[in-house]
Order: sequence, then structure tokens, then C-alpha cells
Amino acid sequence: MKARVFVTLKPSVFDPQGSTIAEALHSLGYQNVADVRQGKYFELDLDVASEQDAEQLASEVASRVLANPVIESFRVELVDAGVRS
Amino acid sequence: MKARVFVTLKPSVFDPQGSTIAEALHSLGYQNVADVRQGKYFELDLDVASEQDAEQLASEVASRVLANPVIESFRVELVDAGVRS
Amino acid sequence: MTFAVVVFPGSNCDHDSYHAVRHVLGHDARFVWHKEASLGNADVVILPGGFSHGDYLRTGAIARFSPVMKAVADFAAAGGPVLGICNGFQILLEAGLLPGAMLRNRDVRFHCEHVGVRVEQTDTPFTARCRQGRVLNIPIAHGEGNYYAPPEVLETLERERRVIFRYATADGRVGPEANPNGSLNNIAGICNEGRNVVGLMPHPERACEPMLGSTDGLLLFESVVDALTAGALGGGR
Amino acid sequence: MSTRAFAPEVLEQHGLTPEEYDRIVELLGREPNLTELGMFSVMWSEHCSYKSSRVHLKTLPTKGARVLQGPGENAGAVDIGDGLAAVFKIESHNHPSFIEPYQGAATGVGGIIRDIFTMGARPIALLDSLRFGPLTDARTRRIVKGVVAGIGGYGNSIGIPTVGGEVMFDESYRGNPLVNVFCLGIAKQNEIIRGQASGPGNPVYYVGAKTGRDGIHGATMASAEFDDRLEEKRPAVQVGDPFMEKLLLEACLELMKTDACVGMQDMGAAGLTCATSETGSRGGVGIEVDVRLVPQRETGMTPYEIMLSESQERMLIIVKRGREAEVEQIFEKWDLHAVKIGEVTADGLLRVRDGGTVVAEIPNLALTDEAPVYRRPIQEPEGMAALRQIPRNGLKPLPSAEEAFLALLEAPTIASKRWIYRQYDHMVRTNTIVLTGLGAAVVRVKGTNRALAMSVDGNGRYVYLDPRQGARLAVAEAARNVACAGGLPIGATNCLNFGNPERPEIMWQFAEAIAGMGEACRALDTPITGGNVSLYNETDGTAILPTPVVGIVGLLEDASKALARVFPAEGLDIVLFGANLGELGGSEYLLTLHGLLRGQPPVLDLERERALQQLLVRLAADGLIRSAQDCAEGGLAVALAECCFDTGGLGAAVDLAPAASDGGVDLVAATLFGESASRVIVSVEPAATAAVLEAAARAGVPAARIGTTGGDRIRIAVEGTTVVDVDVRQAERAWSSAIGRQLDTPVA
Ligand SMILES: Nc1ncnc2c1ncn2[C@@H]1O[C@H](COP(=O)(O)OP(=O)(O)O)[C@@H](O)[C@H]1O
Ligand SMILES: [Mg+2]
Repeated sequence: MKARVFVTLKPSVFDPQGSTIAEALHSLGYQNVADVRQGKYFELDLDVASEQDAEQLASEVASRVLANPVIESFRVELVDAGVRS
Repeated sequence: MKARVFVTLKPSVFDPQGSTIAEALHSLGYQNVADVRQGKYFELDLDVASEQDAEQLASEVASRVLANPVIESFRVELVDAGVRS
Repeated sequence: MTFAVVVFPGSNCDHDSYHAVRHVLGHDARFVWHKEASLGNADVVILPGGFSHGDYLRTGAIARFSPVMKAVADFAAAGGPVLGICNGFQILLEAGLLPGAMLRNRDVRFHCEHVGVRVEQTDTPFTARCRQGRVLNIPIAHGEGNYYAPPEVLETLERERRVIFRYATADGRVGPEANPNGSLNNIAGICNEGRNVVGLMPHPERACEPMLGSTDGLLLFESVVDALTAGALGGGR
Repeated sequence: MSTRAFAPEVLEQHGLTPEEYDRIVELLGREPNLTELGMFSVMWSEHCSYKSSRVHLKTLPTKGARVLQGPGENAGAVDIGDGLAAVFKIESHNHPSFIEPYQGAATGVGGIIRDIFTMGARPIALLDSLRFGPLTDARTRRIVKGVVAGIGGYGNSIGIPTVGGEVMFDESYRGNPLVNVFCLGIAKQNEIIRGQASGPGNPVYYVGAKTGRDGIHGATMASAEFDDRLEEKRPAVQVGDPFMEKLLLEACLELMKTDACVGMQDMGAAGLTCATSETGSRGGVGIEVDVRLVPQRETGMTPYEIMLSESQERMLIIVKRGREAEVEQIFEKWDLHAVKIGEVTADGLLRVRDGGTVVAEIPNLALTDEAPVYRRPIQEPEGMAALRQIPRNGLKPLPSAEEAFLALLEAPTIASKRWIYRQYDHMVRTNTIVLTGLGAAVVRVKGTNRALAMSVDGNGRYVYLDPRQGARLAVAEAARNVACAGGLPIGATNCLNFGNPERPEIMWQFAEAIAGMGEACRALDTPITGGNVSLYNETDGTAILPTPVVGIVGLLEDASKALARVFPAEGLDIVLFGANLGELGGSEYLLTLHGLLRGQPPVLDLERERALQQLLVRLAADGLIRSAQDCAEGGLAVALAECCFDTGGLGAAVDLAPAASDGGVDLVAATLFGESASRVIVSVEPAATAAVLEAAARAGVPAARIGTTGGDRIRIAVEGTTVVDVDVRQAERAWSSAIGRQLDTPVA
């Protein structure tokens, strides 16, 4: 089973990368890209039987390893689930 | 309008970050995370009128700037569209 | 001889290249700000190391859009010698002046240390003074020097003898034990089809004085002076 | 005062006592409003006001012939000749590094770099002093990896080499790691800029990153502007932006080449409040700013938030009136926008406007010089005398000397730190002439013949067992490291990491340590030019080992005379300077092999120490010795091994006289692993040995030829009996891979 994890800086945390990219885009003439925030994106291959297990495992891994809850938040999406719904 | 851009390494390209994380997870006892691939995730704030414009702008920015076609591929998702569908 | 050292916001080895050229090699060096459209009367162009635009997004990804890069491309197209060091190499890759791309080091850590760099080809302006197969002792300092190119590109590079430097042991063996970052085929540096644009991850400008532990890097700068003096290259102006 | 405008909880959330509040009212002649209360709370915090430490810090020697700038400015400065100054300081970022190791460490680096270029100096070197819990702990490993990556991430990117540092591991740092970073820059003496405002009417500029709600602490209270989503709104950890700081650094240094700038200060702790009030009070003037003009990253920020924000990478610059356009142009070139937010006034007040309304008005001095000063109670902890005894019968059966030797080489505190410094660009700027690896870092000063040697040291174990002695030893070791490179120690800075000062036992440690540090700095002629105090380093009521970290800067008149640390060739004589007293108190040996932190730290005769250091500097300058390495943790045996490592397998054979005393443990162990101070192993061409021994005798430094270099084994004998005989490469493998191996071992 596959899961996707999105890790983003909390909205209040400054994202220097995103704002540098936004500025670069402005100087390239993309004025209408008002803002950019950069995050991380993980695709996990999980050896588990059920969607529930997948969800739980992905969330645990995300909160323990992939994200630092002090500055980041994360979201988990099951790939098959997404397709099915 | 908001767009999300996912940038991932092409499947044929070795992902040092993903495999380091996978190893770390194994040593923490998460044997059932078979594989990890790490990518980038961008949230763009777009000053455009239509979904079509948003889609086009995001794709252009992604292919010209956000992704390097030698090693990466990307996918664009409109946030509102996603909600509406 | 005049060397142009291009300065991008975030370049940080610009002064080191300048110092090596001007104070060690004894030639003229000038800084060229990335917003400039012209390289002036430069005979050689150096894209120095550093973290242009913080290396945010990808190494070299934003710098390639700088106005000066059009001038660098023209200079290269006219046959002028261009040397990209570390971040400069990464910018050349992003700009398409050299093929391939950089990935994070295999162990995802930054490496700063002296390594062995074997000279594979001597028919470029930057290696003319070297003996083929000689192993130079030069430092690396990068987190993303893991060279990648798709198989067909890699094959072309090898066939056209465009791999100029490879990581090697002190006695010249090329293998995984000498590879600090996971680069394909132990590639440390390559050149373009015209052989006048050379990019490498190691820092020759850090190995130009005995006090710094090695003078092997000076060979690259001396080479280009030889090449230009011999008139072997087309004018890049 | 019976009724106060704020509830007790509000004061408590601001870290102010009722008495402190009453003093504020007295200084203002009225009750403060909330914004003013916030400004007082940050400026009167321990971190900004040094209220618990000040009375003790005052006793430190801060003057000397070479001192150009002592404590009180953004950094200290010493004269290094040729009209140049070395500007340096050390700072801690302990707590943030525990919460978010990468960003906490990274922003710590950013902060100390700003302190240096604020003075008009170009930063050329960083060193880091780190303390972590045991590597067997999973969380510690994450912290180690994150902190090291963060220091590298910031320093490498901005292009300032991290040329050295030190790290020790101890249980007490498990819940409270220490991340101290030292930075040194070079300035022309006549171009040093101070953090002072002057000239009423001069404009005050804000440059750098926009202001967000980061790092605003304290107040969760009784006011409509704070709601329950506070945590979310106000992250406690900031994200560093080395790229922005690189631009700021270059732009500020370019600005200082003009004479348009009157004063400059970075916005670090206490942000805009600190930068405005300190520049104002140092210059004896007032400052007026309008928070509406401050560039903001978020919407709806209150004056309170803007004045207290600790967003990174921001500078406050006071400019000469009439030179505005020139200044703005320099910043534009670097894609930075300098914004005028106010001006200097004559009235000594810090006046904060929000457009047309005055939202705060406080005498600058009330925020700075008039901050409270406490002489906190001091009490020696119980049981110190017992702690200083090594129990004679509690010791485990002794492993062989050779086993102990190999075990020590793998102890993380002793093992090679290559896993760490390889992640730091330690060569950028091409000044690093003694590569990181052992002992002090040496950086040449381009444009002169000179070089600077630098070292940071501070063994918390010694300080724990005897704070006064431990601090003296920290100064001596840092200075000795510098002297071993051939540098004459000329100046010092310190970072004082201690527990909760409200506990009399901690305050005792602090006071004793300062006293010891002062003695040593006076004796070694290394005045303290600045530093940092970090208190409240505790978790769950247990304090860290008291850890004063000392940074010493040394001067080499001739860079080409910098001494190697390792043996450069075979067939050299090995000479030991100093007396081997066999002191095992507080040693790595006792801790690693017996699990004991006990005993009396080594004795230290400061006169002798100074004689030794001067001898080393002289011998280096005269080219009479080929290498020098001091004996520290692990004693003589470990120091000898270090002289053989990184040489490609060059060995050595020595025969030692037994140590003078066995510390009640074991004579061979005491001889090999005792940590007596003031000892250095040097290598000498045999033809020069007589001259070296004679010079030592004249200097009053005990010296003896103990062996020769050569072969591929480390052989140590005590009175003719071989006790260690190991292959150099085998020992080196164990030593060099230990930290990486321990970090990667799976955790059960
Ligand atoms: N945290 C660190 N950062 C950078 N370099 C370090 C660090 N810790 C140790 N080093 C380097 O490793 C070498 C050995 O350090 P240390 O064991 O303290 O030896 P010494 O007592 O000889 O200074 C020194 O060159 C030192 O600068
Ligand atoms: Mg030491």
C-alpha cells in the first residue's frame, strides 16, 4: 500500500526558501504568483494489510520522523483510498 | 487561487534522501515501511481569474523553474478544483 | 590575461578564485555582478563556488536566470574558456551549458575534505598542463555533488571523452572507495562538446598555495593561461 | 504599591516580580501600558540584563594593552598589529537547539555572525563548542545529527569556515544540550563601528528580513489581542535564512566602507526593543520609531508584537542625515530594502509610535543600565569533600592498560571528531592553514604575515568537582592549545552555561567559576573582551554540569611558523614538557572505565602554565620544534596516539617514568591516563633536542626526552616494561570511526 505524506511549515513559521523562490519568479516576470510556500513530500511504500494500518503507520512515521511538530505540520493521504473514493 | 505542485525524482533516479530515511526507519523498527521517496511540494498563491489560467501558470512555472526535467517530474493540482470535484 | 569572476548573490568562493588568480597566479581578475549583461574584456570566465540564492529550490536553479548568464552562454559559444567550480558547475548544469544534474550526496551529508581527483583528459584549456592519469590532491566542499545523467547522456560523455576529472585514490584507482558522493562513474568534472566549458565539484582555488596543503589546483589556472597564450582558443569576446 | 494595573498572573507571564514592577512604575513615574510592560520584560530578562551574573562578571579582567573593545559592545576587539583588529565573541543557543536541533543551531550561528559584522568586521572563522547526552540515547543522536547539520547548513552557506570546535558527551546534557558558537572577524581598527546612536535628527533604518511573530515569549494574558491560538501564531523556533544574512553581511560591510553609518546593531534577543534602547543608551540619546513603518511579514501585528519579535536576519542602522540615498542604493544593489523607521532624538527616550499615536515612551536607560541587579544567595553544595575522594574499594577490576587505552580511544569525548567537522566547510576563504583535526585552528590574515590561532574549551566535569579550579583549567587549556600552534594568547571570550541561578548551589558554582576564570585570565594575560551567560540550563530540576566555555585567540607573527599537531616525520625525538603527576580525578579514564565522576581535578600552577606557553611560542618562532600537542582528556597515552594519527600510520615508542602519585587507583593507569595540566608532547630534530631541553630548563618548565618517532606501532613502556603495543592504523581505525559507528548503531 502506498501513502503520501505532505510536510509543511506551520503558517506562522517563516519560509525563507518559499519567499526566495517567489522573488525569483517575480523577477522572471511571474508577478501573478503572489506567494510560494515550500514543503516536503514523501511517498511511502507500506507492507501492511489494511488501509487503517497504513493510515496509522504513515501518521506515526510522519509525526516521529518526517516532520518536526514544533515547526511543521503534516498530512497523510492513502493513494489507493484516494483513487477509490 | 491556490495551486499545489509536486515535484518528484524520476523513478530511474536514485533518491539519497528517501533511502536514508528508509534506513533510519528500519533501524527504528519500522520494518514494514518498505521504501521511501522524497520529493518537493509547493503551494502557489496565484492572482489569476480562471482555473484554466491557474493551471497554465502553475504548469509553466513548474516546468521552467520548480522542476529540473533531467531528474524530476511534476504534477499540478488546483486546490479549489480539488475541493469542488 | 583577464579573468572574470562572476558574483551571484550567495556566491562565497568568489574572493578565493579572485585571490588565486590575482595574488597567486599573478594575472588580472575582476568581479562581474550577476546583473551585468556583459563580461567586459574577459579572456577567461570563472563561475565560483558558493550557495547562489541560498541554493534554495535546487543548487544553481535560480542563478541560471541571471542576466549575466546570457553573456556567459555567448562567451562559451564563441569558444571562450569557462570554468565552473562547485556551485558554478551546478549553475552550468542548470543552465544547460553542461549536461546532467546534481543530486544530494549519497549519504545526504555535506563533505569537506581533500580527495584524489584523476585527470582524465588533457585536451581542454583547463587541463593542458596536466599529465593524463595524474591524481590531484584537491578539496571538495559540497552537499550536492552526486553527479547524475541519464544512461544515453552518460554514454555520450564517455564516448566523446568529456569526463575530465574522476574521484580516485591517491594511486589512481577509481572505485566506490574513492567516491565521496555517489557520482555516476566517479565523475568529478566534465566538459561541453566544444571542450572549452569545464565544470568540476572540487575546488582548485583552495589548492594553490603550499600553506594550504596543496598546490595541485594551480595547474588548472596555469593551463588556461598556456592555452590562451598559445592562441589555441577562439576569442570569446 | 497596593494596586497595580496588571494582575499578578500577567506579571508572572512576563517574568517580572512585583518588586520589579514597582521599580518600573518608579522609573516611569506612572504605570506602564502593556507594550511598555512587554519591553521591560524582555530587557530585564536574565538573558538581556545579566541581572544575576553582573556583579560577578564585573570582577573579570577586561583591560590590556591589546584590548580595543571590552565587554559591553556587540563583540570584543583586540589589536593584532598592522592597524587591524580581531573582533570575536561566543554565544549560546542551547534551548532552541534542543527543541529543533537543525534550526536552533543554525540560527545560533546566524546570531553570532551578526554580532561580528555589526562591528564592521568581516567574519573569517567560526568554532563550535557542543555538549550532548550519551550517544546510546536515540533522542541525543537526533540532536547531534540535527545540530551538526544546522551549524554546517548556516556556516557553509554563508561562506564562513567552521575551523574548529570541541564536543563532550555526558549524561547531564541529555535533556539540555549545549550549542555555543564562537565567531571571529577582522576589521581595520579605525573602521570599527559601534552599536551607538548619535546625532539627533539622524535617520534610523531597518534592513533585512521582515518582522513576524517569531520568538515572542511571555505574555499569554488578559488582553484581547492574545487568543488561545497563541502557540500557533507565535512559533518558539525560528527558521534561519543564511542567504538573507549573506546579503546583509555584504551590504553592511560595503556600507561601512563609506562613512555614512553612525552606528549599527543587529536585532537579536529582544529584537527591535533591544536594538533601539541599547544604541540609544550607549550614545546617550533618544530614539523614536514608528512601528507602522517596520516591514511586516504577517498582517495585524500589534506594536507589542513588533517591538518584541525576534525574527532573524534584521539590522538596525543609524545613518548620517543627508546620506540616505547613498545608503539605500547600497542595499538596493543587494536586493535589500533599507527602510527609514525613525530618527535619533535628543531627549534620551525610546518613543514608539503607531502612526500618529505614541504607544510607548520609556527612558532608554531605564531599559538598560537601570535594570535590576541581584546579588543572589550563594551556598556550597553539601558533599563536595566526599565527591573529591576517589573511592579506593569501589573500583571495578582493572582491564589491562592496553584494553583501557583502546577503550578510551573509542570514547566519544576522545574519539576523532571528523564525523562532525567533515560536515563543516572549514576551508572556504582559503585562510585555514592548519586543517581541522587536532588542537587549535589556525587562520592566516591575508595581506599580512600573521595568523590567528583559536581554541574553545571547557571541561564541565572538572568544574563540577571544583568550579574554581575547573574554570582555571578551562582557560589554561584553551590558551595552551593556542600556544601549541605557536600562537601567543592575547584575548579571551566566554560562554557561561549553568543551571538555575535562583538556587544557591548553582550560584555558588557560578561565582566560584568566575573567580577562577578571572585568576587564570589575569595570570595568562588574556583579558575577557566579551561573552555570554546562559542560565537555567536544567531539565526536571537537574542542572547540567556547570560548563563555562572559554575561547582564546592567539597571535602568530609569522604564519609560516604555525606548528603541526602531529608527528611530521620519523626519527624525531619526543619530548614531554611538564610534570606527570598521575592525577585521575575527574578523568575520562575514571568515567569511561569505572563509571565514576569523582576526585580532585588536576592542580594548576598558573606561573608554570604561563612559562610553558611562552616557551612554546618562542620555540615555534625559532623553528626549534616540529610539532606540539597538549595532553588533555585521556592523558599522556591518548595525546601520544593523537600525535601518530593522521600521519599515514607513523608510530612512536616512549618509555615513561612512573607518575608521581597514583591517585589511589593504579600506578600504570595514573601514568598513562592521568590528566595533569601544563603538559605538552613535542617532537624535535635530534640535533635540536639539547637546545630545546636547555630552553625549557631556563624557562623553568620540566622537560624530558621520552622516546622517538618511527615504526608503525604505538609502544608505551613504564620504566622499561611495555604496557601498550598496538598497530597505529588499527588504533586509528577505532578512534576515527567511533562516533559515526555509535550514531549509526540501531537503537534497541
Ligand atoms: N564540534 C566540533 N566542531 C568542529 N571541529 C571540532 C569539533 N569538535 C572537535 N573538533 C576538532 O577536532 C579536533 C580535536 O578536538 P579535541 O578532541 O577537542 O582536541 P584538542 O584537545 O586537541 O583540541 C580539533 O581540531 C577540533 O577543532
Ligand atoms: Mg581539547
